[in-house]
Amino acid sequence: MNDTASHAHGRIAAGRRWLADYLGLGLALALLVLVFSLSTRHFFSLTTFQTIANQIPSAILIATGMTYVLLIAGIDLSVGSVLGLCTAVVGVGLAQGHWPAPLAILAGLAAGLAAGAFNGLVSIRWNLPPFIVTLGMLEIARGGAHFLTRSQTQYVGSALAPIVETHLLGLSLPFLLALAVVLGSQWILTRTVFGRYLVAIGTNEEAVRLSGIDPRPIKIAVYLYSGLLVALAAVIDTARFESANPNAGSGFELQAIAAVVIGGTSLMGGRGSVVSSFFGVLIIAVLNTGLAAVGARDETKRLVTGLVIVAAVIVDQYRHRWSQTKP
Amino acid sequence: MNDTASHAHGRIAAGRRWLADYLGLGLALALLVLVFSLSTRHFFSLTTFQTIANQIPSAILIATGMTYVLLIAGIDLSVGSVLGLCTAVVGVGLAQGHWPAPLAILAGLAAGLAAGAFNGLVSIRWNLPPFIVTLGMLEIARGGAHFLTRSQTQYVGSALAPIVETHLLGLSLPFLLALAVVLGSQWILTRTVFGRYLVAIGTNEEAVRLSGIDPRPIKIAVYLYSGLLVALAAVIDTARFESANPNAGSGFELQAIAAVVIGGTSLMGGRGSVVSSFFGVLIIAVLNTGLAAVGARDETKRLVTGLVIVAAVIVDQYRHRWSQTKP
Amino acid sequence: MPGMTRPADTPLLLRTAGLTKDYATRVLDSVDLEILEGEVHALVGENGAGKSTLARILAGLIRPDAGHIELAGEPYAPSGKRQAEAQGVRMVMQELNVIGRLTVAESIFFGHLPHRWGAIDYPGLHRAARPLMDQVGLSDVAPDRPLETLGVGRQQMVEIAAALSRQCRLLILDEPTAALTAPEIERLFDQIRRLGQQGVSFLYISHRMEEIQRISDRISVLRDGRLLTTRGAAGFGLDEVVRLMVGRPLEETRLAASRPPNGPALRVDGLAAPPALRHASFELRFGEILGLAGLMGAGRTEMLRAIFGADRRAAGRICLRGSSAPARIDHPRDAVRQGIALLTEDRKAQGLLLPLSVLANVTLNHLRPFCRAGGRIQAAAERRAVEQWLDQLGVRCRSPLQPVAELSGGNQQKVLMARWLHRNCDILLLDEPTRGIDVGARFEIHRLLRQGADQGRAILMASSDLRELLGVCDRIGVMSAGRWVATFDRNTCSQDDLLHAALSGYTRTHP
Amino acid sequence: QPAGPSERAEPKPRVALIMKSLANEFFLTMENGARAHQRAHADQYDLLANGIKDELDVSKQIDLVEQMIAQKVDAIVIAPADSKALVAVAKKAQDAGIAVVNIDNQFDAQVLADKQARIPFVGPDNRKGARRVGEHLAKHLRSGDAVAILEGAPNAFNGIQRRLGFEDAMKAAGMNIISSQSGYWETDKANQVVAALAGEHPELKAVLCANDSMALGAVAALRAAGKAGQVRVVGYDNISAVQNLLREGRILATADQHADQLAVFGIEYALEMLRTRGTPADRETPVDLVTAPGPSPQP
Ligand SMILES: Nc1ncnc2c1ncn2[C@@H]1O[C@H](COP(=O)(O)OP(=O)(O)OP(=O)(O)O)[C@@H](O)[C@H]1O
Ligand SMILES: Nc1ncnc2c1ncn2[C@@H]1O[C@H](COP(=O)(O)OP(=O)(O)OP(=O)(O)O)[C@@H](O)[C@H]1O
Ligand SMILES: [Mg+2]
Ligand SMILES: [Mg+2]
Repeated sequence: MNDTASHAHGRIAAGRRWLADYLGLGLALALLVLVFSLSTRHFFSLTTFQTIANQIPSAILIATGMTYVLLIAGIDLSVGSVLGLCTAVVGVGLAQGHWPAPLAILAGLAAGLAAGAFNGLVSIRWNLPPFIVTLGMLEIARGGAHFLTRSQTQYVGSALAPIVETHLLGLSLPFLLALAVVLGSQWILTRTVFGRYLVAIGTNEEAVRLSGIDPRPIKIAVYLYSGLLVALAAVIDTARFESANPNAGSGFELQAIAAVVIGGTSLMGGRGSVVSSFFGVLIIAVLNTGLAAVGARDETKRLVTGLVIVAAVIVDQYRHRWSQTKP
Repeated sequence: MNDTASHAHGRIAAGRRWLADYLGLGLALALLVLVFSLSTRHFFSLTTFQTIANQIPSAILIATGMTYVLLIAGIDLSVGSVLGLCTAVVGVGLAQGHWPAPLAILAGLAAGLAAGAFNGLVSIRWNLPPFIVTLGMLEIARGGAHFLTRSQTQYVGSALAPIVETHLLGLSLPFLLALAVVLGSQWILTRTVFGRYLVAIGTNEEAVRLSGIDPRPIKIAVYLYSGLLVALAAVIDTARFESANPNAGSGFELQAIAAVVIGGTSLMGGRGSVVSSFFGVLIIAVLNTGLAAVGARDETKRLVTGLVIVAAVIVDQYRHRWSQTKP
Repeated sequence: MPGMTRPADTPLLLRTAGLTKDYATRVLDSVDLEILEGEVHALVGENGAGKSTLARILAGLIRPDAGHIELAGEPYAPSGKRQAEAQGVRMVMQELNVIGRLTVAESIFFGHLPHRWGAIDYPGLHRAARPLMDQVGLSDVAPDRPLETLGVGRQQMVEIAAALSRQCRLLILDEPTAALTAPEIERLFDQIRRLGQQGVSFLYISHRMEEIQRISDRISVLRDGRLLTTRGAAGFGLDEVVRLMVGRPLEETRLAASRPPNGPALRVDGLAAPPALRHASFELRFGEILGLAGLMGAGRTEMLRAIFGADRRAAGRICLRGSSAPARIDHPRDAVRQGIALLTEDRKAQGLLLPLSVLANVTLNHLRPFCRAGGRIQAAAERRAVEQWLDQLGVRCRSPLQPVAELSGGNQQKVLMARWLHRNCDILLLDEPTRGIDVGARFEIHRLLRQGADQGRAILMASSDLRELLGVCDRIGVMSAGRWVATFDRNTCSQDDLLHAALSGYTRTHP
Repeated sequence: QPAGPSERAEPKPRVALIMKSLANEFFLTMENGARAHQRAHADQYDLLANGIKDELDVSKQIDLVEQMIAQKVDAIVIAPADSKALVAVAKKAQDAGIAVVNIDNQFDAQVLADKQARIPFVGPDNRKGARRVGEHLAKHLRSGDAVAILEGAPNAFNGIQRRLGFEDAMKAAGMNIISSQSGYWETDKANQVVAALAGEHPELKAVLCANDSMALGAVAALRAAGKAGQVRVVGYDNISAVQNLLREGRILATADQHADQLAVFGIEYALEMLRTRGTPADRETPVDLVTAPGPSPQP
C-alpha cells in the first residue's frame, strides 16, 4: 500500500512504507533536476531553488486543501476562482478602502471561508455532487472577483510587504508557513481522530454514518479548510505581486488536482498523503522552471506536461502494485 | 427513478416517467425563455431560436459523447482540447495542404478517434482514473493543435461552406445532424444491447465482468465515440467560422459536463439520458443568448451562470425524489 | 445449553409496544416485544419479515412510525446510534459495514478512539484492542493491519469485537454467523455465554435453526411484520418454529439424486493462485452436486474465482467436458462462453446491478435471443422470457421492472440464479448460495439445485454450513489452508469427518 | 602576463523575452520575429523566449520573470500580461542588475512612480490604433447608427485601450453604442454574443472587435443571421486568417501592430542598454490601418 494516511502507525513496517511512498516521487524529482541541470547552464543553483521555494507556497497550500477534499471523495473545482475572489477582497480593501493590512487579510480569509462554507453546505444540504457545486462556485467566485474590482487590477503597494520580506535561514515566511501547513496537515491526517474520520469517510461514508458518526460536519470542515488555505494562498500572492488581479488563479483547479494525483492521492477517496502532494507540486514546479530555463516552445511545454501527468500516474500504479504484492 | 436509460423498456409507466424526466427541464427552459422575453424586445422570435439552433450543434454533439462517458462512470476532460486539435487538423489540411474537403474532414475525424483511443486504451490498460488520463490529453491535444497550426488561425474560406449552408425546413444541416445523433444515441441507450451494457457498466462494472462480459472493449468504444463526436463538432465549427483556431474549445470540458449534469445525468455513472443532456445544452444556450441580448456585464453573466448550474441540480434532486416517492 | 430457562421473576430490560414502520408497504405492524435481562432472545422470520428493521429501530438507526419503547422502565427513543449506545444498546449489522482503509484496532474503537487533544494514543489503542481481538480469535492478526487485507469472515469478527469493546445492556446481533464457519461460531457463542452471565441481553437474529436452538433462551417469530409468538426455546420444537415462520410445514429431508452422474464436466489439476490457493485437484461430473467445505479463509472463494478466470492463476490445468486438452480461461468471458457460471459470494457487490430492474439483471449476459438488427432488443420477447424464469424459480416481485434492490435477499439470489440458467450454463460454481437466506427460500434453492443436477447440470457448491452440504450434495470436497485435502461421499461421512479434514491443513506442516 | 579574469572573453549577453499567451497568434509572430533576429545576430546575444499558457494566468508570468532572474539573464524584454501586477517583479529584476524593457503593453504609470522605477517602453499605442480603425469604419456609417463593441478579456490592458479607442472614434462620429461586451478574445464566445445582439438589435450596423479572432466569430454570426454585408465588422491585429475576409470586404478594416518587429525593437533597446548602461526614452512603434485593397466607398 502506498497509502500513508491509512496506516502510518505501524512502527515495524514504517520504514518500508516510507520507501514505497516517497522513493518513487523522490526519484522522479531527482531525475527531472538532473535532466534540466544537464541541459542548461544555470539551472542547478541555489538561486533556482530559492526561486522555486518562493513561488510554490500558494500552490502548496491549495494542494494541501485539495488533498483533504479528495480524501473524503470530494472535489473542489472552485479553488482558482476563490483565489481570485479572495485576492480581490484583499486588494479592494487595501487599495480602495485603505483598510489596515490585518483587516484586509481577515476579510480575505473570511471570503475564502464563506466560499468553502457554500461548497460544503450546499453539497451536503441537497446531497449534490461536489463536482457540480464547486463548478457553480467557480463561475460565481470569478464573477464576484470581477464585480468587486470592476475588472481592474488593484495595486496594493508595499502594504503586505512584511509577509514576503520576512526570511528565516534564506527561506521566506510564506514557504515556511506552507511547510508548516503541510506537516501539520499530514500529522492531523495520520495521527488524529479527525484524520481517521477523513480516511473513513472517503473509504465508506455509509459505514461511518452507521457507526454513529455524522459525516456532515466533518465534510463541511474539509471544505472550510480548503477555502481557508486558498484564501491564505491569495494573501501570499497579493503580497508577492503587490497587486490583486481578478483573474488570478485561472485554471489552478486542474493544476492542483494534477499535482495531488501525481502525488498518489486517489480521486476515489480514502487514499492520500499531504506530503506526497507536496512532492507533486514540487515536480510540477521543477518541470515548469526547467522548461522555461530551456526556453522550450509553448506546445512542447504542453505536450511534456501532459505526458508527465499520465506517466506519473502510470508509475504510481506500478509502485502501488509493487508495495501491495510484498506486504 | 428519473432514469430513462435503465428502464425505458416498460411500456405502461412510460408516460409518467416522461413527465418526470422532461417536465422539470422543460419548465426550467420555459421559465428562462419567459424571463428573457419579458426583459428584452426581440428575444421571443423565430430569429432567436434559429440563432440558437445554429450555434448549439457542436455543444450538443460534445454533450452527447459526454453523456455516454459519464454513464459508464468515466469522465472526459479533453473534449475542448481535442476539438482544438481536430479543428487544427482540418484547418491545416485545407489551408496549408490544399486537401480536398472530404479528405480534410476524414483527417479531422481520424484525429478525434485517435484522441479517444488514447483516452480509452491508456485508462484501461493501466487501470487509471479517466479524470487524470483525459487531463493529460487536455494538455497534449492543445499542444498538438498549436504545433500543427504554428499557433496561427487557419483561414479555410468556403471550402466547408456546403455544410453550414444546406438547410431543410429552415434548420441547418449541422443542427439536423446533431438532432439525429441525439435521437440515435438515445435509441441506442434505451433500446439496444450496447446501451444496456453502458448502463450496467456504470452501475457495477465488477458485476458485469463477473457475468462474463468484458467491459473493456465497450468502454473503449465509448471514448472513441466521444472522440468522434468531438471531431464532428470541430468540423462543424470550422465550417461555421471559416477558420480553424488552435484555441478553439478552451473550457468546453466543464461547460459540457455542466450541461449534461443539469440534464440529470449522474457523475457516478449508470444513470443518464441523452435527450436530457440536449435540454441541458438548450438551457445553457438560452441563458447565454439571453444574457448577451440583455447586454449583461461579464460578472453578472458569470454569477447567473453559476447560480443556474447549482439551482438546476438542486431542482433535479427534488424532481428525482418526487418521482421516487410516487412510483 | 438448549432450552435454558430463567426464573419467572427475571426483570424486563426492554419492551416495545405497538411498534410500526411503513416503507412502500407496512414492514412492522404493531410489534410488542419483550426482552428480559440476561437472556438470549432469538428473532426468526422469513427474508423480508422485518427482523432487521426492528433491530435498526432498537439500535437508533431509524425511527418507528408509531409505537413506543421502554428500556429498563424508562421511555427509550434514541435519536441516533450514538444515543442508543450511550443507553447501552449496540448492534452488529447484517450487512458487512467495514471501512477497509482503517486498521483492525481503529475499526474496533472507531467512534471512540482514545485520544488526547485529538491526537490518537496508538500504543493505548493497540493495548486495548489486543484482548478483544484474542477473544474473537484474531490473535494472529496485528492490530495495525489494514482491515481490507482480511477476508470477509475475519472482518465480521472485527465487527463483533467492536461490539464487545464497550459496556452494554443489550447487544443485537443481526445474522452474525452468515459468513462464519464452525470454529468462529463456537468462539462467538462462548462470548455470548460469558456476557450473558454478566447480565447482558442479546437479540439474536439468524436463519440457522440449529444455532438458534443451541444458544437462545426464548424465540420470537416474525411474519410479514407481525410478531406471531414469543416462547421459551425449551418447549419450542424447530419444526414448529419453521411452520410458524413460513406458514406451512417444511420437511427438510435429504434430497437424493434420482439418477447416477453422467460424464465428466470439469477436471482441475494442480490449480494454484497464491497466497490463498495453493493446490487443488478434483473432478466434477454432470448430474452431480459436489459440495465444498472448509474453514474461513480456506481458499474456496479463490479457487472458484480462479477456475472462472476472475483472478489470475499461477499454475494448474482445467479440462472441460472430458477433453484432455486444457481449456483456455483467461477472463470470465471465456468461462461463460464454455458454459461455466459463477454465483459470487457477495451478491450485492459482485452480482447484482442494484438500481436496475429485475429484467435487466436476468438478461444481462444473454441478450442474444431478443436481439434484432442493429442490436435492438425486442422488449416484449425479453419480458416474456424473464417472466417465465421468474415463474419457474418462484421469484416474488411486483413486476419484472421493479428495481432488484427492493427484493429480499432470497429473491435476489434467485434472480442471479435465473441469470445463469437463462445463459444456458451447465457447469455451475456456487459460492455460498444460501448465505443470509431464510429456511423457506433456502429449501427452494436446494430443490432448484437438485432439479438442475437431475437435468444433467454439474454443480460445485461452496458452503460454510456443513448440514446444508450433507443435505444436498452427492459428494463433498474439503479445502484446508489453500489445499483440496479430501473428498467424501455423503453417505459415508459425518460432520465430524468434514470438520476434521477442514482443520488438517493447519496442523500438518507443509513442505 | 596571463590574462586576468576581467580580460576573459565576455560571454554573449543572454536576453529573455517574456511574452503573454503564446496561444495567441500575435505573440507567436512576435516570438518568431525575435528568433529570426537572434539567428541573424547570433554572435551578439542568446535568446530565451517564454510565454504563458493562458493570458489570464498572471502569476505564471511573474514566476517566469523570477525564474529568469534566477537564471541570471542579462536583459529581460517583457510584454506584461497585467500592467500593474508585473511592476514589482520587473523592479526586482532591475535591482538585480538586469536591463528591463517593457514592450507591447505599457506598465501602469502610477505604479511605476510608486515603485520609483523607470522602465523604458517600446510599443504601439493601442488606443490610437483602435481609434484609427473606428474612424475608418465611421466613414461607412451614418451618424446615429447603432454599433456594438466586443471587448477582450475584461481586465486586459490592451483590450481596455482598444475599447477606449473604439469609443473615442464612435463618439466623435456620433454613433450610438448599444452594447459593449466581452468576447474573451475567442471566436466562439464572440460568435455567441454577436448572434444574440443581431437578433435583439435589428438596427445594428457595425461590430467593432478588439481582435481578429473575435471578428471571425462575428462574421460567422452575421452570416448565419443573414446579415452578411448589412453589418460591418472591424478587427484588430491583422492576423493571416483575415486577409481574405478583408479582400472580400467582409471585414472592413483591422490594425497591424507589426508584431514581428515589436520584440525586435525591444531586444535592440535592451542590447543598447547593456552597451551604454543608460536608460533610453520610450518609443512608440507604428500601428497601421489595414483596409481592403481598392477604393473605399463613400458614406
Ligand atoms: N429503506 C427501505 N426502503 C424501503 N423498503 C425497505 C427499506 N428497508 C427495508 N425495506 C423493506 O422492508 C421489508 C423488511 O426488511 P428487513 O430488512 O427488516 O427484513 P429482514 O427480516 O431483516 O430480512 P432478511 O432475513 O432478508 O434480512 C422488506 O420487504 C424490505 O424490502
Ligand atoms: N485482499 C486480500 N489480500 C491478501 N489476502 C487476502 C485478501 N483477501 C483475502 N485474503 C486471504 O485469502 C484467503 C482466503 O480468503 P476467504 O476468506 O475469502 O476464503 P474462503 O475459503 O472463500 O472463505 P469463506 O468463503 O469462508 O470466506 C485468506 O487467507 C484471506 O486472508
Ligand atoms: Mg435482515
Ligand atoms: Mg468465500
